[in-house]
Amino acid sequence: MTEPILELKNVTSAYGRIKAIRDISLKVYPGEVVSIIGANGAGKSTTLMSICGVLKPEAGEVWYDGKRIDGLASDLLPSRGLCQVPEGRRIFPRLTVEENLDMGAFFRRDQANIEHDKNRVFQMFPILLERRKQHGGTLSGGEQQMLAMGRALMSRPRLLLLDEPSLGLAPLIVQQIFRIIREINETDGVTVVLVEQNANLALKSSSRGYVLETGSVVMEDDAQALLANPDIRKAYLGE
Amino acid sequence: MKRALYLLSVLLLASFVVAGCGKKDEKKAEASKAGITIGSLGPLTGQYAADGNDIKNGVLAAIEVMNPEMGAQGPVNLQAEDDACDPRQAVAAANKLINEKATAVIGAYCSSATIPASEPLIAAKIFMITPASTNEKVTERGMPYMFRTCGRDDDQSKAAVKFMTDQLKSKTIYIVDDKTTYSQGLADNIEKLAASSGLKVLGHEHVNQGDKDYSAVLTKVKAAKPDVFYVSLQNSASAAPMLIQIGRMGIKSKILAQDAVYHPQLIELAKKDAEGVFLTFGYTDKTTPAYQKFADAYKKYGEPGAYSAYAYDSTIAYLKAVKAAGSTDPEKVKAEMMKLDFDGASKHMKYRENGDSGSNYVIQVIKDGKFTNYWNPENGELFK
Amino acid sequence: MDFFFQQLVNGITLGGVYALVALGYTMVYGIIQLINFAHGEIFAAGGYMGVILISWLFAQGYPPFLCLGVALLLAMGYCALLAMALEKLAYKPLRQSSRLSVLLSALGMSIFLQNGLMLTQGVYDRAYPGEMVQGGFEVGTVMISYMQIIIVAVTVLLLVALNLLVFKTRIGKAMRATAQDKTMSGLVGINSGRIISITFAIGAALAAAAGIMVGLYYGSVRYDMGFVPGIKAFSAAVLGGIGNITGAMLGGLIIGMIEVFAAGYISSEYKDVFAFIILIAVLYFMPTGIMGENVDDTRV
Amino acid sequence: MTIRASKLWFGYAVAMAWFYVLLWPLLGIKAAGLEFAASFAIWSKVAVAAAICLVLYQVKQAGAFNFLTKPTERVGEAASAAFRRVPTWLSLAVVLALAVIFPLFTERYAHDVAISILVYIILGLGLNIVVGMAGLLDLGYIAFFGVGAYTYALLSVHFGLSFWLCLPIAASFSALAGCLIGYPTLRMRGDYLAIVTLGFGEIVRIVINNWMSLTNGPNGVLGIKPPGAYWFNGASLEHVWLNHLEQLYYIILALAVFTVLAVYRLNYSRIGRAFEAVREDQTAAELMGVNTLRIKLLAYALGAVFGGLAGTFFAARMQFVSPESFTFIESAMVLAMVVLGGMGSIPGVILGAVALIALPEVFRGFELYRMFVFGGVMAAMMIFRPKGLWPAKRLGARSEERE
Repeated sequence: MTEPILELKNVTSAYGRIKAIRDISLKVYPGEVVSIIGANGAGKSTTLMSICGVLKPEAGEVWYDGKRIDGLASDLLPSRGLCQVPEGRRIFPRLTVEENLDMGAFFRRDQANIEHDKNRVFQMFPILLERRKQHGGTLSGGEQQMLAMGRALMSRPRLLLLDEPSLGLAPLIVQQIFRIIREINETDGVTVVLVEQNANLALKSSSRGYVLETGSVVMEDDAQALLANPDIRKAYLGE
Repeated sequence: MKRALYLLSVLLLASFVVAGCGKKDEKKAEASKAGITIGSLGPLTGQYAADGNDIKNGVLAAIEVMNPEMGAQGPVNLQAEDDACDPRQAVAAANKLINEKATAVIGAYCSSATIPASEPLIAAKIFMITPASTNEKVTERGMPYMFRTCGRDDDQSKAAVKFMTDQLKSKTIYIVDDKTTYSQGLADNIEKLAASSGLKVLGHEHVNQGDKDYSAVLTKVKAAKPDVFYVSLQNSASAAPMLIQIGRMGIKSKILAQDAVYHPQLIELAKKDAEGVFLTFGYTDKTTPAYQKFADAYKKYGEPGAYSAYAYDSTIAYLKAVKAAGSTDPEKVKAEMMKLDFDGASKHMKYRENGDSGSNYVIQVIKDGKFTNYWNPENGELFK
Repeated sequence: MDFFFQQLVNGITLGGVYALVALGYTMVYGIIQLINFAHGEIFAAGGYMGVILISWLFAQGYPPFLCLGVALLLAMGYCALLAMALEKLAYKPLRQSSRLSVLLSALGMSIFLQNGLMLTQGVYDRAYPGEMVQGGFEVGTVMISYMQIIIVAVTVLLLVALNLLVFKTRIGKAMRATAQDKTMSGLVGINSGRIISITFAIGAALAAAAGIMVGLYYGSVRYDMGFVPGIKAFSAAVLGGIGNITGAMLGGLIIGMIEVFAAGYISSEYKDVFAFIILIAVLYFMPTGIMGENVDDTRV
Repeated sequence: MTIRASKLWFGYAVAMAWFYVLLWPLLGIKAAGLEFAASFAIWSKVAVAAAICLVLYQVKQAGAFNFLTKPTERVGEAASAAFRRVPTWLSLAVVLALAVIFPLFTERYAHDVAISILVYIILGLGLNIVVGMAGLLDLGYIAFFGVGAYTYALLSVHFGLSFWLCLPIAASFSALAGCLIGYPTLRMRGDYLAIVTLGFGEIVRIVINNWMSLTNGPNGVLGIKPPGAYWFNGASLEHVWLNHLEQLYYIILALAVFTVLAVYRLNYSRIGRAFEAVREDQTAAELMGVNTLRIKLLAYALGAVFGGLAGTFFAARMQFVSPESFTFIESAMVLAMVVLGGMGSIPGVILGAVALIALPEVFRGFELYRMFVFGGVMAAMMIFRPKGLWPAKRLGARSEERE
């Protein structure tokens, strides 16, 4: 198999004295959709923040695209194609929709391609075109999620980290979001890491999955296998 | 670990303070054996720092002149303290000077610092000679060792009003002050005197210290069209922007100011807007040998400020008295101080019973970028 | 009525200066929630740079307006560098600490800079070369000096430029994004440290311009000249809704007007009391200032 | 290691170049022409000093000083262990005893500084109630000090009331002023509160400065009586004025001890916990049934009481008050003591007061450089000890800080 695009080697991160994740190791290969599932407080978001340099790991290494990136400032990563849509969307509330999208392409200088990508995002999420002059803060939750994903796509990512894209959204919108996740994975070849509490939905859209419990990886398998695993079904799929 | 560190740091700090005092005391103990310590008190920092430095430099110049003459009593040392024109710091500095065994203090500048600082100083039988605080109260509290080399506000206001009625023949006047013990005291005196001498007071406005924008007040003055606009501000730095804005507004009234704004920098800052401004100031004959001696000694500190010569004379007076008394014993020096009678740089030096040395205010005018004597209230004649 | 118009002219001039200084407070506050006490000292440094550069250029025999323009630009650049150094040295190490710690650090730097100016420039006022801008004209009996025109013109020019910068350019958008969410702006590739630095620089450049204007208008500068306008401008920034650019402009104008009209019609001794009472009254009824932060997006 | 070192020196080079660019225009551009000597002289001194610091730092990082630091560390640890074994009451007693005998072996000037420190300790502890405990930023605290001082000054001069009687009167006046100031600010949060309190502080000062008929304006009030006492001189009770520095020292020491005890008790009382609740999360406190409006008013009033007490003493000690003692910079100083010492911590505030009053006095030798050095040291202390010299044990962020 090819080299992994993202690899975590025994990463430990902490908030102050409290260790949020311990000794996490995982691999993501190009073109995959990988889910990380787990309960509240299992350390899923912490893992993503540790990858993106928002949180500096206390121990362990993060490798991306053949280079070590732990300890790098978070703002250096988007230009290398590593992009995150964090939990709670984090739209810039007092920037317009269009400005929010511009921010996604902040490090890019190729104006023509940016315009092209913006049009593509508008095609993907027509509602954003309608609301392009509106402030990000005035959008509904679903629209904000679309905007957050659109903003991430503006950086032409090669690896997209999605944190709880379904949180607090109506089922119909969740379906739409997941359809688009699959679309960007399949047509653009973007590798996706999906963090979800909605394990069922996440595993169905992905090829592989990791299960986190109290800050450690407890299981790792093909998505189908995980879906079939009785323990998982009991713990995360409500059976 | 941490607590111990803190404890250590506290002890260190405490010992720092104690040691700091102790060391100084030793040093001064030696110094008092070897000579005389004079303190100077004035604002070396803050808004009035310029004036405080003038005083300090005046004292320095005097010490330099007197040192060779002091013989076995010398040398004379200066301990310059900063009061920032703040009463609290003035009292602290006074106490420090008492500690340092100063026998006389030249200062302070602001009347509001001089008055509280004088309490501990006089109680410790230390001479306090103010070269700059013109408020009447300074010498009217029955303090035996309090002296004043400059004039008094009540005399100054008399000269100013006399000038307005007799020389300028004006009918109306507008007064502005910036509310310090000194500037407002003077302005109030003017207002009272003006009313009784037939001058009509069109308005009396107050501005705040440190203000630079006087446009609102000046608009009022312009509308009132007084014959004379009396400007009583604490120092030249406040007066310069006032004059500039007067010029810019096109106010045609004659302008009369007082001694606090006397400073070379007034002309330097206000430039042509300072031309033709009258001010009351203690008469100083700059042609006397005493003044020349002062000017030579002061040269290295720049142009003398309003109170440099008074500070210089205050120091000279004290040192002369010490020399005559043969010791720094307060009683003996006081007796000699009262006997002093000599020509100082600023004026003829002779102290009265209450510590005042008399006022000799004249009217000066700023002409061709210079302060020039203009009119003498004593005889009502113009200077030649 | 003339009296009124004359005061209006005075108020606009003073308000313009406050607005320029207030912008620095508001921009820095918007981006790192710090009341930058040292901002008044940057303003004073600008005034000094003005007097130093103009005296020098003037002595070389350049025409007055060229001197003024060059000095303005250079002083703005100087203060931008000064503010960036200040930020790196005294504020950046405290980014993770409590806001009061940074506030105190700012206070310390304010004392430090003020006394640094005193030590290098002396305690005396420094005069601007007086022949720079003279005279004025009268409309009816209302006197308008050329200096006032220059102040208002420069102020308006800078405000327009700032608005364009903040709302139309890439950097401006990044500044607003950083102010709104530092973590997220990092995740889209914005180097927030650099943006904060730029914000300080821009605020300082505006303050420097204000310092020169004030120096020219009142004829002189002094090392402690930053303190009072600093407090007034800070009040103006809060009045307008701190963090909000339009608010700071508005607040500056309002504080300038109140001061002049209170002095003109009521009492010049109590003019600051009126300014503060109106400030408190406005905040009592609109606890987040006139253009409170929820109202629109001009928060940097 | 070497990479870090080269980065360090690169930073040094940039910083020094930057410093020169900032320094040179101030000293080198003269109307007469450009010159470099003066600025270069200063610059080279700073550059050398910084280089030495950097080298020392590197050497220390490399562990070359371990032979020195290790033993001192061990000694320090041993000392702290020994210190921990000493019961708190004993160490407090020692500190108190030192404070009591302090005037016996020091001079007048030291008494004066010590009195100033004790006044500011009371002020700091008072402000600490507002800022440290209740988390309300107050930039106009010195106003209460002024109210207390003027209350006693006027009562003493016009009605001849005694110091001891005026202490509670001035304290209640200040408390009243605290409520007046507190009321309109209750709806505001964070920095809006800061500017409003600053405004109130300025209003109080300007009113004192301009209300001639009551306060004598900028001239100040003269002739305030020092504290009096009855002294048994063998035959009868005799009234004496306590105006010697030692006597004043003991009065203010007693007041300070009273303040420390009061604030300590307050800290662990129900009200203290309510303050804490308001500080940590106002909304949650409200939901838990804390009347936040009343608690905030109480914080202002209590803080003001101590300001008033300190003010009364200040007036009696100076025998003179004028508005210049109550400017904004004084408020900032008191706030600096609280933050520098460690918010919410009583020993911290005491330490802060000692540091901020003693430092300028220690630096008096620097003359003109005094405030320059002081400002720099203040910023440096914040940078190296952002939580304060002696941080409080339980203290979270102010509620506005988490957004």
